[in-house]
Amino acid sequence: MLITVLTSQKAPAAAAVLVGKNVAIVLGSYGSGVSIAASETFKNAGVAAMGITCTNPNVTAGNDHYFRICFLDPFQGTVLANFAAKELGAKKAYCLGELGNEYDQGLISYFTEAFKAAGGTVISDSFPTNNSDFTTYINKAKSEGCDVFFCPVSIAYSTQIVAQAATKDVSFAILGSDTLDDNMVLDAAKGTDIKLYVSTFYAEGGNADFDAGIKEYINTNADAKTANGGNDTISAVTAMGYDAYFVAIEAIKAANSTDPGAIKTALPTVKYTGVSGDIAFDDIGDAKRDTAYIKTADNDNAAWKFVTQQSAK
Amino acid sequence: MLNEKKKLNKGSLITLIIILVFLIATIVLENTINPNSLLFTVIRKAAVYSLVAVSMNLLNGFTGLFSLGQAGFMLLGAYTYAILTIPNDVRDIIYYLFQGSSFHVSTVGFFEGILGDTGVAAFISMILGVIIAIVAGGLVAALVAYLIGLPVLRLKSDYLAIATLGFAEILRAIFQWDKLGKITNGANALRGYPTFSDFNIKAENGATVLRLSSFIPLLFAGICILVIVLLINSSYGRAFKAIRDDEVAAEAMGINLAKHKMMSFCISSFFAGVGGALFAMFASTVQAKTFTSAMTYEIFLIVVIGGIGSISGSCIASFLYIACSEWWLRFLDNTQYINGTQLPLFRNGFRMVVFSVVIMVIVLFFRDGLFGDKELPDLFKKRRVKKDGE
Amino acid sequence: MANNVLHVENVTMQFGGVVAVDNLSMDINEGEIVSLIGPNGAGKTTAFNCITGVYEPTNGLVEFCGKPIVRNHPQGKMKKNYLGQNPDMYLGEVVANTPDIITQQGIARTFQNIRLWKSMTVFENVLLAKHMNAKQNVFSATFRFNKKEEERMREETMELLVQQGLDKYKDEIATSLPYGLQRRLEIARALAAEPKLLLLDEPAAGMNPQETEELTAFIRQIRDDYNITIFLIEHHMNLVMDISDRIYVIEFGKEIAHGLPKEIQKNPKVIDAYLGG
Amino acid sequence: MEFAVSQILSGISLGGQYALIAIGYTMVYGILRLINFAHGDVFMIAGIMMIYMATTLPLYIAIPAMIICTVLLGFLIERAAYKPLRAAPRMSVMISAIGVSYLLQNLALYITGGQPKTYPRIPWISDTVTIFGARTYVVTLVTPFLVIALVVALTLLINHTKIGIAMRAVSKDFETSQLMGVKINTVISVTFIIGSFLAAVGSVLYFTNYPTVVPMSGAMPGLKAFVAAVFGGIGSIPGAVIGAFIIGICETLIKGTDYAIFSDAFTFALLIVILVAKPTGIFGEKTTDKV
Repeated sequence: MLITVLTSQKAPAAAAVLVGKNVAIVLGSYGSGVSIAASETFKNAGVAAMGITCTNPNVTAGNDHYFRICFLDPFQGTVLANFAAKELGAKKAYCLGELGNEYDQGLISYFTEAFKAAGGTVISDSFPTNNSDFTTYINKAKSEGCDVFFCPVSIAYSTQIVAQAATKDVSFAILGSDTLDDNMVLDAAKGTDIKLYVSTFYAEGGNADFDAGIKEYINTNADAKTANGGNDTISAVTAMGYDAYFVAIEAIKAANSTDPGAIKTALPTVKYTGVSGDIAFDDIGDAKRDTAYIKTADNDNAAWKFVTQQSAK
Repeated sequence: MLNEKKKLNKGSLITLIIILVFLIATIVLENTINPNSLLFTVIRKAAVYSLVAVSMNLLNGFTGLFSLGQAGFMLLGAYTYAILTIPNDVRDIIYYLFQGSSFHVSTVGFFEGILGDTGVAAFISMILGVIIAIVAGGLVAALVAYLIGLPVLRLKSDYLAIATLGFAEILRAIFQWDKLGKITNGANALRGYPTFSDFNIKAENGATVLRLSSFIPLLFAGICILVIVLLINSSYGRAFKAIRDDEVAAEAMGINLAKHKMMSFCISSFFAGVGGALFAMFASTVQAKTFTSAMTYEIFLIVVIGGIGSISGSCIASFLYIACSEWWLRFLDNTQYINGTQLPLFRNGFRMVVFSVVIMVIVLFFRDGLFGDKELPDLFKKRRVKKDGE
Repeated sequence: MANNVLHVENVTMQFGGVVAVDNLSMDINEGEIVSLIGPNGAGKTTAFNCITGVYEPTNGLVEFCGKPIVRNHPQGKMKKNYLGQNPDMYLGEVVANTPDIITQQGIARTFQNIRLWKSMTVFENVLLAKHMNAKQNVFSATFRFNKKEEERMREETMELLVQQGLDKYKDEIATSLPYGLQRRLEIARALAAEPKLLLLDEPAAGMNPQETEELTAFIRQIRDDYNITIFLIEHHMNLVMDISDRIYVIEFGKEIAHGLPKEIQKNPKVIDAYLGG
Repeated sequence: MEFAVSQILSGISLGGQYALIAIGYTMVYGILRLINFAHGDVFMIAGIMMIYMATTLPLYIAIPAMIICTVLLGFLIERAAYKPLRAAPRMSVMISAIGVSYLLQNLALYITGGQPKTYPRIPWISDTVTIFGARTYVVTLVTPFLVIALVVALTLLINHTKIGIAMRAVSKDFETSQLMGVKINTVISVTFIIGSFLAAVGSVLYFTNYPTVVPMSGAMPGLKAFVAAVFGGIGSIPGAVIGAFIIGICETLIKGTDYAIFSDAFTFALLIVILVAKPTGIFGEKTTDKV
C-alpha cells in the first residue's frame, strides 16, 4: 500500500490512512520532515515505523516506535566535512541551504562543526523557499575564495545550483548530500566542467548481483523506468528501499506474527547484511553505520563514479 | 438572529440541538469504532479550520477588511503554544541544534509544581497549562496584529490584502532565522508538547478509559466560535457590519473607523492565534514552513465556499472541504480501474485539480456560496414564514 | 439673540487650483431652521463636508456651541498657491476632527444619496446610531454585561420609530423600503444620535410636490418635538421659502445673499444666479 | 570588483524579468483596479508550455507557438473568470483571481507531477559571455534593452493609438467611458493580451537565466513584480519598469550581504512602507474618491 505525500502538512492524514488499514509495519518515509510529522499517528496506533533515508536525528529521538536503517545527519555531515578537508584539501567552505528546511540546516550545522574542527573556515547562507536565482550565492562563494560549495538541498534547487554554477566557470567543487544522488542532477552537470561530489547510502558497483537484478527489473517494467527518470542507473534510495523491505521481513519472522506490537518489540533484535552493508539497531532505533559512500559525477557520459568509503573518524 | 428579548426562536433551537447531537455522536463514535479511522482526523482538522475560517470571516465577511494574513497569525499562535508547553526534560533534545532553548518555563510544569505531577493532579495541571498556553498564543497574535495594524489598516481593500500577505511571509522568514534558533528552534520542528490525544482519560495501568481526542478540538473551537457569534450579534458586531456596508455612513453616525477596524483585526487575529495553537495540537509538530500563503488561500476559499458573512457557512464548508480533500476525494489520486480498463486521468494531483475547478465554479456562479450571509437558524425560519403566509 | 449653535467663519476649501468654497461665513442660532441654497456646483455639499469633517477646509474656523471643531490655515504646498482670502487669520493651533468625533459632539447629518446599511433591518439601522454614546466596551457587549445599556438603546430606538411612524417596518431590510420611507428612515437615524444640530443634504431630492409638502410639515414638527436646530441644503424653492427662518445663498463658493425668505425672493443677484442672467 | 559587477549584472537581469511581469500587473490594475493574482502563474505556465513544446517542435516554431498559447490563456482567463464578475463587488473579483492562480498551480503540479523540469537551451541567448571578468548568460545583457524597447513600443501604443486612448479613458473612469461608447470588453481583452504577451516573453528570458521550472516558480516573481508595480506607482508603465529594476537590484544586493535570508522579506517590507508612506508610488497620480 503506497502513499506518496508531498508536504509534511498532509502527513498526519496520510499516516491515518495507513494505520486505518491496520498494517503490520510501516516502511517510510524517505524525508525527515514527513516522517516526523507522521510519527505521532504511528505512536498512537502502536505500529512500528522504519525510516528508509530520513537522516534527521529528531525522527527517532525520544520515541521507541520509530527506527531507521540509514545513517544520520550528524554522521553524514561529519563524513562530508572530513572528505572536503582531507581528500579535497579544502580550507574555506561555503554552505547554502533552504531557509526553514530542517534537513538542509541540520546538515550544514554538523558540516560546519566538523569542518571547523578540521581547521577550516565556513561561510553559510540560506535562500528563501521557491527561490530560483542562485547566481548571487555562487558569485559570493567565488569572491570569498571558497574551495568547496556545500549545498545539501532538495533536487529542485540542486539542479538549478549546478546548472547556474556551470555558467560561472567556478573553481570550487560542489559537495552534496544524499538528496543530490539523482539523475536530474547528473543531467544538469552533463557536459560541464563542474566537479560534483555526493555522499550517499549506496553507490552502483557496491553489490554486483543486486545491480544486475535491479537493472533487469527496471528495463523490463515501463512504469519503473519512467519512475527512475527514464534510465537504469541505480539510485541509493532503491537499494535502501530494497534493504528496508527485507529487514521488515526479518522482523516479522523474528516476531513470527503480523501483530504490530510484537513486530515493534522484535525489530531492535534484527541483524541483517543488506546490499548497503550490514544493518543492526542501537538502543535509540538508529542503524549502527560507520561508513558512507562518496561518488562523483563523470560529466562526459552522465554517470556516477565511485570515489571512496569515507568514515566519520 | 439570537435576540435576547424573545426566547430563543425556533431556528436557533434546532441548530443548538444539531450541534449537541454532533458532539455526543463524536464521543460515542470515538469510543466504539476504530479510533484511528480517517473520520476522526477529518473531525479534528475541520474543527481547527472552522475556527480559523470563522475568525477570517469576522474580518473579511463582517467588517469588509480583506486580509490575507491568517497563516501568519496561526504561526504565532502555534509557536507560542509549543514553546510554552514543551516539557522541560525533552526541551533540550528538541533544540539539539542550538544547544538547548533559552526558554525554560512551561505552563504545564508550572501547574504541576503547584498541584503535583502524578495521576489526576497531572491531568488537571496539563489541562490548565494547555488552556493558558492557547490563550497566550491568541494574545501574542493579537499583539502583533495591533502592531502591524497601525500602518496597514488605513489601506484600501486590495492593498490591505497584499500588505497582510507580505507580512505573513516576513513573519515566516523571521521564525526560520537560525539566529533566533534558541527560541524558535530555527528550521527544526517543535514537538513533544501535549496534543489532543493527551486528553484521553487513562486508568492507572495506562489503558484508555475514555477517548476525547476528537471531542476536545470541537469543544475548544466551539467555545471560540460561540464567542464570535455573541460578538457579531452585539452592538459592536452591528458596528462592524455598518463599516462593511458603508464606511462613510458609519463614520457619520459616530463610529470611530480606526478603533473599530483595529478591534476587529485584533480579535480576528486572536482567534487565528488560538486556531494556530489548536493546529499545533492537531499536527503534533510545529514548523514555520507549513504556514505558507497557500494555507491562507485554502482557508479563504473555505470562507468563500461557505458564504462570506455566514458563520455556520464557514463551519459547514470547512467540514465539507477537509472531508473532501483528506478523505472522500482521495481516490482521485490513485489509479482507478473500471472493469479492467484503467481510467486515464486518475493519478497524483488530480484531486487538487478537481478541487480548484469546483472552487472556480462556486466563485463564479454561486457567488454567495452555500449560505450567502444567512445563518443555519435562518434556514429553519424560512420554512416557518411560508407556513404563516406573512 | 438666542445662543449660537453653529458659527462658520471664513471657511475656504481649495482643490488644487479650484476654490470650491470661498471665504464662507454663516451663523445658526438655537431652534432656527436655516437653508443654504445656490445653483448646482455652487459648493453647498462641499461646505457641508467641511463642517462635518469629511474634508479638512484649507482655511477658516467652524465653532459648534462656542467650541472650535474645525480650524485650519493654508499649509504645505497650499501656502504658496492659496487663492482664498485672509490666509494668516487662523495660524497657530490646527483643529481637525474626523466625522465621528463631530457627530459625537451633537451634529448629525443625512446624505444627498441615501446611505443606509443594506444588510441591516430598519430597527438595526436606527439602533446603531445609539452605539457611539453607549457606555460599554467590546467585552461587556460580547458577554452581554451591558444588558441595561442594550435595553435602553432598544427602548429609545423603538420609541423613536413609533414617533416617526416607522415601527411597522421594524424588521424590514432598510433598503427594501420605498424611496420616501428610506429618506424618513435616514432622518430618523440621524435623530437617534440625539443631535443638537441636524444637517439635511437635499432631503426632498426626487420627491413629488405632495411628498415635499409632507416633508415640510415633518421637518417643522421635528424641530418642535426634539427642539433641535436644522440646517439644510435644498433645491425645492417652495420647501425652502415655506420652512426657513433665514436663508444663505452661495454661487461659485461665495456668499451672494443672506436674509429672510421674502427678502431673498426679491433679491436681484439671487434671481440672476438662478436664471443665469 | 568582479563580484560587484556580477552582482549588478544579475540584479539588472532580474529587474528586467520583473519589469516584463510588472507591466502586465500595472496595465490590468490601471484599467480594472484588479490585482491579477494569476498573472505570475500565467508566466509559469508559459515556461512549462515551452518545455513540452521544445521536446516535440523545433525552437523557431515552439517559441511563437508558446507565445500564442500564453496570450490565448490570458484572454481565456479574463473572459472566463473576470468578465462574469464585471458588476460584482471588488472582493469577489479578487477571490476569482486567487481561484485562477490556485487552479493554474494545481494544474501544473498535476501535469508535471511536481518534478522540476529543465528549460530548453535557446541558441543565442543561452550562451555565456564574459564582461569585466564576470561570466554570465547573454540574456542578462539582452534583457534590459529588450525591456526598454518593449516599454517604448507600449508607451507609443498607449499614447498614439485608438485602442491606447480607449485604455487610458477606461482607466480614468470606467463608467463614463462605457457611456461614451468605448467597447469595454475589447479594451480589457487587449490589456490582458498585451499583459500575457509580455509574460510569455518574460518567461523565455527568466527561465533561460534560471533553467528549472516548478509549479510554484511563478508565485514569487509574480508577487515581487506586483511590489515593483506599486513601488513605481500603480497604473504607470515607466513607473513599473523603474520599480522593477530597483527591486531586482536591491534583492540581489541583499543576497550578497549576510542578511541574505531576508531578501524576500525585504521586498514585502518595502511594499508595506510604500503603501503607507506614499501609496501612489513614484509616478502614480493621486486619485481622490468622491463622497
